[in-house]
Amino acid sequence: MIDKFVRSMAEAMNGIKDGSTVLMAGFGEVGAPHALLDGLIEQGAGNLTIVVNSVGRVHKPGQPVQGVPRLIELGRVRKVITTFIRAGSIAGDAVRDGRMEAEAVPQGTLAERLRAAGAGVPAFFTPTGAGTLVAEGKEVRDYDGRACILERALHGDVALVEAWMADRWGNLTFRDSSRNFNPIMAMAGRLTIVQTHHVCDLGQLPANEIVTPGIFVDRVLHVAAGDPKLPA
Amino acid sequence: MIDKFVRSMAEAMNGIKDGSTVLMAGFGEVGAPHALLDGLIEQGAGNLTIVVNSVGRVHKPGQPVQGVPRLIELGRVRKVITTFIRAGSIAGDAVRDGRMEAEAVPQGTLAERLRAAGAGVPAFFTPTGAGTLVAEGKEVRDYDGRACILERALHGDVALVEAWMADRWGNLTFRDSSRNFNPIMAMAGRLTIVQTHHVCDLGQLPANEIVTPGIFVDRVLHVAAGDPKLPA
Amino acid sequence: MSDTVTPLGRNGMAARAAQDIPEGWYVNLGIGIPTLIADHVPPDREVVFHSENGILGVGPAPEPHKQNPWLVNASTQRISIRPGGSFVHHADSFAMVRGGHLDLCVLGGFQVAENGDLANWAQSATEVGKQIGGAMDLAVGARQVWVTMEHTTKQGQPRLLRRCSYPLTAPGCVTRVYTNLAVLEVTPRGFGVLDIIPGLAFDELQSRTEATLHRA
Amino acid sequence: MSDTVTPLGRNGMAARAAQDIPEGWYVNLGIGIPTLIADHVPPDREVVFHSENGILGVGPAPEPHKQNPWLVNASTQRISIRPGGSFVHHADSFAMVRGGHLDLCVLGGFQVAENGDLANWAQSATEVGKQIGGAMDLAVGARQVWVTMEHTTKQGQPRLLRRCSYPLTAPGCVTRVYTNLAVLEVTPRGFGVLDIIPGLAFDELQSRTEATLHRA
Repeated sequence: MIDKFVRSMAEAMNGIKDGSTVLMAGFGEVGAPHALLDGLIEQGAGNLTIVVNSVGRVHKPGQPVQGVPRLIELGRVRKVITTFIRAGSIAGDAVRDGRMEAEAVPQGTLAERLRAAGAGVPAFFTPTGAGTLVAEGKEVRDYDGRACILERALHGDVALVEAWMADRWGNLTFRDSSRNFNPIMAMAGRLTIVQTHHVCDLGQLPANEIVTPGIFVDRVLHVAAGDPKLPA
Repeated sequence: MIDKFVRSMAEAMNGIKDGSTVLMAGFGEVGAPHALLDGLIEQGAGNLTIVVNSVGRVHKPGQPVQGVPRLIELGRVRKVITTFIRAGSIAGDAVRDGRMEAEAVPQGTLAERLRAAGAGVPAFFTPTGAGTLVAEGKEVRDYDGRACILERALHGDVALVEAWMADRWGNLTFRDSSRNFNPIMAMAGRLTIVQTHHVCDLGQLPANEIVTPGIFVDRVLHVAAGDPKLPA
Repeated sequence: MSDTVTPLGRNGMAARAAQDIPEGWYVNLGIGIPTLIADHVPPDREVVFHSENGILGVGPAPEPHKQNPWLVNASTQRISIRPGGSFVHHADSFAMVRGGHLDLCVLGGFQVAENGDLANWAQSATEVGKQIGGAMDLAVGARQVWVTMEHTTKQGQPRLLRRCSYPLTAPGCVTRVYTNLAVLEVTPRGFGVLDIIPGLAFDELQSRTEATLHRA
Repeated sequence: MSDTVTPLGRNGMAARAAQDIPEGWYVNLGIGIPTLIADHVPPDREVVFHSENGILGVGPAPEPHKQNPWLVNASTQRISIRPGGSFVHHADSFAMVRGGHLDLCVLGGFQVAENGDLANWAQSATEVGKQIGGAMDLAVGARQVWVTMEHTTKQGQPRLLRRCSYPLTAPGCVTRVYTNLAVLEVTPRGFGVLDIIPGLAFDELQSRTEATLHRA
């Protein structure tokens, strides 16, 4: 019987190696697999490359440092690939002080690179970023009279994903705007680990409503995480 | 008020020009917008390039010739782009006799080229077809030790699509395996025309279950077409 | 500026831009002033708002007791979704943007040049802060790109320039600019002034602009 | 061939291949003999079958009164879908194939060469018929590519060759071949014989094969 559910966070995190590229889904707090990221912090892998939409928030004194900023603070992140990094944030300070690399990418290019990894497209041309700093070092070619740059697929050794419902085959649905990066990071991860709010029997999710088919999922952990919080 | 419903086939077909590239969805009989194709036959545009998964069926004497083979028989098709063409079929005979061009493409490359057109990717690399006749005349480049060929986006001037349900914004759902090429051809068409089995009020289709958002749709015609037939 | 002239506020700029959005358009609104535009489109004019994080059919901010923590816009503000709205994932969301399906995006700006170049994500190539988000995709992908911004910086430096000095978001993408003083379109011969706030003379507008203006 | 030797039939080949598919694999079955494989996987062994037209979790052919005209496989035969099955569009379906997510595809073949080259879509470069379908994508994308076919043509010509003479589906893709006489794996030194039908000697198998065989 196929059963992708794991019983513990340790089992979910098992085998993640130093030097891994980790895809971290979510947009702000919504759809972000915070429990899995806490698990990764606990698990101990370092020298990581983290792919995440934003490391933009500036930390407010007195508040606990969590999530990707916490991983950065612990010195476990070699590089972030992100669309939004702000000076004065924990990530920004790490970059300023030379403790971490940052690759800033357009959000649509980030999404397309992830989808390309999942879909077996090693590289593609796009007009986004042509004629800007993003184009530096990239091949440029005109299509339909428009400059385009060549972008590479972005694979994850690990993808951390948050679902609303999941079954034992790893089929997933997402609640409202929490879908965001989750389905494409699930596709792009060589080891895709899911935290799900709810567990379904096989067959309970209608075939027409499954958003991420189980073929893209390796491990599922049941975490009743509650509603996303408002940004602090 | 946004209302993409048209009241007649003539209105649905209005403005389709000679020389157009027409995307025809469906896989076998399932999800194929037969009524719209009949409308196109009636409308009269010629010198067409038809993009369709298969023109493989060999016509049985005594049976009416319909669909793309009928359009070919009428001399209205300059070229087909397809994954499956068979010697002895109406399409095959037209190619043999030099009355029509055929471009044979791998099915996944066809799907990806359509999706690329819809997603603003002008060209992409793929290992599919490398080292085969499909690679002829195409740029080859190695990625991860594997030969890949450069494929171009495939836009339609017109896309013909079949939906199960539609609302006045052009939001669509599909029944079971009739989804196939419909969503990606809707994205790739500059003028996307839909025949739908059922009409919904706006808001009746749950936001999480809409497969093709209305932004990809221009015109919708209500056609209660009945179940797909078994192949003759 | 003459004492009698009142530059538009943030909502004034948003309202002025909203006025020009026709029914039926698919529109993405950037962070800041652009986000305010939705509230100024009359409810009986159907405009479909897109949000990068996978929403088509964004509705107004809900009342506090109706907030849905699972539903935020690209500024991570809690919003609502209209009947007919839909959710997609990030790649499909940007397929709408990059595939040329949006009629319009409205972005904030640091600088706009008379050739349509936009700079809105960083003030120098070397600074740590790189706030690209979806702006590069939107600037390249939408059929029309409008920018809303103050006509000058707080220090009175012009933002409508011959050439941008900040790193570009995209070259030659801007079609129209809505400032607190004027509405300008980008034409092959530079900025054309479409509208100007009451009481402000063309020459006064020019004096606050580096690029040469012409009457549209 | 000795009189006592009975080559496998179509279902025999399908059953032999089915025997080697482990639980939990994601598998695409091509048109023809491969399609028969699903019926030979024991019901208690969960294998998830993929169909190019956007189905994951293909189930057996339904009884006549339960047929669903909206549900066909890649051979356009009416099928069923298992609990846990899902529908996607064609690009997402081939993302599963091309993105390397399938553990296995089983294809029909005209010819297989000892270097793993497969020819299964046309007999010459110039003929009108070009029946590519999804085979090129599957041959390149799946982690394992198995081919089921008769060991020789009806005229007795070998199909297991040093080099294919027909146009290729993909170079170097085949990992294993199931024929009516044997099971062979493709190795760096050519075809290794894994299994041979009872009563057929290695040399007899070699005599029906152009490529040099070795014992695996």
